[in-house]
Amino acid sequence: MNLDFSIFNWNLIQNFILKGLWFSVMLTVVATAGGVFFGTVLALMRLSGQKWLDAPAALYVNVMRSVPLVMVILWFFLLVPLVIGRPIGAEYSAVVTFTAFEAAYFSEIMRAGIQSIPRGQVFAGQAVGMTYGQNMKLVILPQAIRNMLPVLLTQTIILFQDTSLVYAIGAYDLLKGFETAGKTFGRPMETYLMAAVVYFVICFSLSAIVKRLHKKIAIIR
Amino acid sequence: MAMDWVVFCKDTLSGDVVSGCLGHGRDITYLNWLFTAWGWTVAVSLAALTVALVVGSAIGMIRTLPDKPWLVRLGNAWVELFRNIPLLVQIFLWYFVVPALIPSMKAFPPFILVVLALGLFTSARIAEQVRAGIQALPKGQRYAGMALGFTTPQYYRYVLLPMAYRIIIPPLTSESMNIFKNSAVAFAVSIPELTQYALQVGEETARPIEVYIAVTVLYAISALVINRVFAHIERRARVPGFVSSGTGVGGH
Amino acid sequence: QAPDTLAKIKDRGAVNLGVRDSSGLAYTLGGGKYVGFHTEMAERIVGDLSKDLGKPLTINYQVITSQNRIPLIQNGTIDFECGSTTNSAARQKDVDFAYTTYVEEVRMAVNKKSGIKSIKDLNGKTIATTTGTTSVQTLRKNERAHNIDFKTVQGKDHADSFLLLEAGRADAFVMDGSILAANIAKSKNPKDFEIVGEVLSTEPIACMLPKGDAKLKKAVDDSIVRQIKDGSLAKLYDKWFMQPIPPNNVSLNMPASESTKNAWAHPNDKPMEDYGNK
Amino acid sequence: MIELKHVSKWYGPVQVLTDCSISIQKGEVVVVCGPSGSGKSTLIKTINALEPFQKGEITVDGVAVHDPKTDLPKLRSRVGMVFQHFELFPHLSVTENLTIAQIKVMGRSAEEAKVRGLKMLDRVGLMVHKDKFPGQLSGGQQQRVAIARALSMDPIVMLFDEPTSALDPEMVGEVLDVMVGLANEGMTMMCVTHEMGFARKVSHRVIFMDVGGKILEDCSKDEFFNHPENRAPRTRDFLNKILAH
Amino acid sequence: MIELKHVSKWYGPVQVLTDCSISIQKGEVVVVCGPSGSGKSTLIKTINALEPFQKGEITVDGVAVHDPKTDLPKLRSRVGMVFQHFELFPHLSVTENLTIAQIKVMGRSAEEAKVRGLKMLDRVGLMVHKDKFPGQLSGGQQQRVAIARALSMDPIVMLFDEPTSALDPEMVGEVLDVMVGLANEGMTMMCVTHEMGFARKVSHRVIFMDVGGKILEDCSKDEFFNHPENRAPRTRDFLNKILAH
Ligand SMILES: Nc1ncnc2c1ncn2[C@@H]1O[C@H](COP(=O)(O)OP(=O)(O)OP(=O)(O)O)[C@@H](O)[C@H]1O
Ligand SMILES: Nc1ncnc2c1ncn2[C@@H]1O[C@H](COP(=O)(O)OP(=O)(O)OP(=O)(O)O)[C@@H](O)[C@H]1O
Ligand SMILES: [Mg+2]
Ligand SMILES: [Mg+2]
Repeated sequence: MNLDFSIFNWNLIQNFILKGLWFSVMLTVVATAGGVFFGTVLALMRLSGQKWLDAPAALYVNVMRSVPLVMVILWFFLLVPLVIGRPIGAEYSAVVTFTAFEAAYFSEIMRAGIQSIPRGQVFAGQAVGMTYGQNMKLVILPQAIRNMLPVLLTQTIILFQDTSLVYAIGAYDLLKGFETAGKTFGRPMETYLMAAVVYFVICFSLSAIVKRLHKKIAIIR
Repeated sequence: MAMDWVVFCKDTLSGDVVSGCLGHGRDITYLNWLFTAWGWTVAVSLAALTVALVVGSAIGMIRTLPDKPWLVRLGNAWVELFRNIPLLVQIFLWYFVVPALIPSMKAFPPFILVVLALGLFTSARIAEQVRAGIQALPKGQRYAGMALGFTTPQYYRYVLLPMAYRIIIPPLTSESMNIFKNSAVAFAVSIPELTQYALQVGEETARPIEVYIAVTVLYAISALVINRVFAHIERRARVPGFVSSGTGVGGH
Repeated sequence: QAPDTLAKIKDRGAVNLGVRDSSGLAYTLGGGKYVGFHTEMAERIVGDLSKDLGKPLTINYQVITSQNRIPLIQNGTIDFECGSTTNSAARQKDVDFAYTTYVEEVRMAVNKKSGIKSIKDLNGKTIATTTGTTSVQTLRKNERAHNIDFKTVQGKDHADSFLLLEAGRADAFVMDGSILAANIAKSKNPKDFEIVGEVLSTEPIACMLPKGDAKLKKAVDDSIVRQIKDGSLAKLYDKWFMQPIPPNNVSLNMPASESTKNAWAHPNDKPMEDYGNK
Repeated sequence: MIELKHVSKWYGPVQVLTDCSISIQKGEVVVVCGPSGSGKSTLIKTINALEPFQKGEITVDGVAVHDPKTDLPKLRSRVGMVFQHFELFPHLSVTENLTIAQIKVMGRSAEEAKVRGLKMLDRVGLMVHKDKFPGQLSGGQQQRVAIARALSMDPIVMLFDEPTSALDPEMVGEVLDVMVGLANEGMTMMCVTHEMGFARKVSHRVIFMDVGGKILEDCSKDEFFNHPENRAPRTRDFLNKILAH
Repeated sequence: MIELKHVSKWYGPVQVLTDCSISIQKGEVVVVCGPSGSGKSTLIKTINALEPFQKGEITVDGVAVHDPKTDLPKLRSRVGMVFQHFELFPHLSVTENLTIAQIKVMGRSAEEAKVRGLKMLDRVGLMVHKDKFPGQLSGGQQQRVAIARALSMDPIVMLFDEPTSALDPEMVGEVLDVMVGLANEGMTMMCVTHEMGFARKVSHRVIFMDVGGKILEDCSKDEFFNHPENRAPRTRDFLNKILAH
């Protein structure tokens, strides 16, 4: 087997790869931001102690977490235009899907982060006279965020990997960029290998950064 | 939008509705086909789960060995390699690239390659959990095993692993459910499982919503069954008087 | 009520055109460039629409796949689609088709060395085809009709299915002739492969339109008739099937079939069922 | 100052406090002891409403804890509490630990809060550590900061829940010293502890609780230590065990 | 029986044992004390090679611990060890905890192991709990099972690492009683503990360690407790602290 990487010139990178990379990064960033926002809402609903808030949030989260992402992508692609009543491209559909999907995962991370704070800390905050809101803001959340930030970021790296699944609806992401290039120039093996290397370098570096960040912000106990 | 569930009773060749909804012999209905597809999903998932558990446990274990820095490094490298490349890319690598590099693997059926891809991908996550499980045990447990004269394999076998596995049942449960979900990408390399069914039959019958619902429900049922099985194992393995605190969420 | 796609197009000054990225009739060169016989024909249709509406139109190329094209037409994501969609009676329940502009003959591509010449040679073999296409059904029907037994593997797109053949994972790739020719032409060693065997099915390929939008259908059909009449469609065919084409500048070398010529001579939107398919 | 009347509490079906009545006067130092799980922590937490209770009444400085209309955060801010595991806020420096509640709860200015906080820090002898984080201090030091944190809120009463039992033996002394100092200054205190030396030295009264949250003894220090013959057998047994070695 | 010669150990750049030399005769009971982090646990763990050390020599019953050729599991099986946090195997019943190492390590038959294990369990007074799991026992009971587990391996010496410091005060006595019994029967023992009552009652010698793993004192019990004037100031200071309250 002779591999030929000569097709990887700047032209190909520019025409095929960068466009996909840009979309994957954009999708990751937007879905993370949106996922954190809606995830927080879901987590607060679940921790509210009110059944009518908790139950629907729990249902949403559990359904999202028990269906393969590919199927969720297909579902949204099919349903979103029907719901909003106007055309939506594969790229937009992917953004909506990933935001909705990640919200479910992020909400679980946040819930666990908040619950990881020892009960004694809650008591201590109350004992010095803090109200529920003050206790959350000054004692619980600052610690919870430090605890969950690494997990959130790790989830974001997984999200970046998962963007490769948008090929199911024909959106043009990083993997699709490599694939299209490979098929157009008849070099599929080389491009798949290259894709693996690029993903690895990106994800490995990101997780190394997360590890360092974790060390830095970890609370000394 | 009106639902038309009769579509599953149709013969896959003639499109005629078959009474009883199930075909015979080579005349199959979309319902027959649905079950076959589910069978593939289950087969891929269970086989990959086996690979993942075996390899993941081994890798996770060697990462906790004292005084074996090279084995630990090997384990760490394994985990980093398999978890930093998207599953889909790994599947393509196994399917197209690996057999090209190792000609003898050309003879492997796609099923085996997908199982390897999904299994090894998941093995990295399971290795991480096994390592975490062992390290979550009080350090004194290892010392206590050693102090009684157990050799390293003995104290892993009799002291550390029994508790470590009990502790990680919850994350193992969700990882096993993840395998079922992740098996969906196997359709990309022509395994005729549920997602491929959804795409093909949704197209053939022009009733994608009904088809998607059926497929989604089967995925949910699979996940639920796995969940119950693990819950049962957890109950059976529960140690009287022992309370453990749960760990970790995230990942899919 | 019936959709009025033309009004929508006029409003937004742009056409959401469904295109394919790896079929023989429509494919991408990367960097947002979509080309191919049907893609270029669609661009000319848009040009005619622009004249009809008296307004310059831009084109938003929307890549679609076999699996999602019908829902996307139905829900209005794309205005119409010119790729490699077969006009079939089943689909006509959900969408409309313009006049047939190309007649596809489903055949199979094999490795020259394999010795496979006909469907009958496929007993016990593995056959590749693409998920979400009519060829999957065609294959099933032929398997039954000839009473043979083979394994099918389904690639997620045509390029993938061809890769299965190329990598030796399949012995034959059953698909539309144009797609086969295009994939062979693009491959590393085009000389290794050939298209063989009887025509397994004849399928009229046409642009796909929203159901019940008579105004749009008329406008598109008119444009097609115009292109047939003034010979530009035949020229376009020559450009994409007989001349070297990008990206590799090899020629598909596939003269128009009798059935295609026939379709041009008598513009119609008959489904594949009328072409003598079972 | 503190008045408990017939307080009972259940966790689900399990009763953890049974009809507890206690009255503590201003300036009194009361030690609570008893076997593990007897409800000592629960008892002390009900007093500043960290744990709800189902039956009975508690009043602290005239404020009814059981009354739903009571402003609980305000009440709690006037009751100092020290926990077994210190529960300093690990993400805040020592000074911030001392001032945050003064500022956010009592509404003191940052300036004022700092003056008061550092005064208390000085009092427990840890002025040099004012800019450190809790995780950088030893257990004994953390507990002394926790006491200073409670004191800087000008509490009318201090509650201690086994303040020395998570400490290395070496560090027990330094924390007890601070508590003895407080007692001698006339602070009203309720301490769950098994440090019988401390009880002997400064307490006025000793309460002994048994499993199920029953108060078996509530008597003067002298009665408790010097007249075992008047004690219930369970109490004698417990005392023997913890004083034996 | 146990001989340490100039043992030093580092964790990375940090020295945790500094030139420690100790000699313990058969039948001797030696108590080790010292402030937290002074290396007491580390010292005791080097003796049965649970922790490696970089310099010096240790021999136990004539076997060289530092020799790479020594069969360490075998050596360890002959040295009984009791930990601060008991370290029973939570997934095994009390009886299984007592027998598993006898069977798997010493090669005894299940029958024989059970007889021996239950004898030891009886000795620590817990026969009725033989079928329970560790999680169902109190801390004091768990620690007594842990002692029985070590004893059923017929150890030639017993090492204790703060066996009572994780216990509720009520339960300290029951564990110390067992240890006193062992000492009185002539078992060779090395105990890290701060229970000075125990040290006074049964120990022959007391070793005092200071931060950095330095042995500051190694003298007879009498010397240690009754002649403070001969002790280093650091030792006197420590003793004052832990005996004060
Ligand atoms: N959140 C809870 N839910 C259920 N039961 C609880 C809870 N908290 C405490 N208990 C039970 O209430 C009883 C009293 O607990 P508490 O902590 O007050 O005892 P304690 O006397 O402080 O013991 P210790 O000396 O161990 O601190 C115990 O049996 C305990 O198991
Ligand atoms: N695995 C380790 N890595 C690095 N340093 C360690 C490790 N284990 C112990 N140490 C350090 O070695 C020193 C001695 O620890 P050791 O546990 O022997 O002390 P100790 O006297 O038993 O203290 P304590 O009374 O708290 O149990 C301490 O400074 C400790 O921080
Ligand atoms: Mg308590
Ligand atoms: Mg220690």
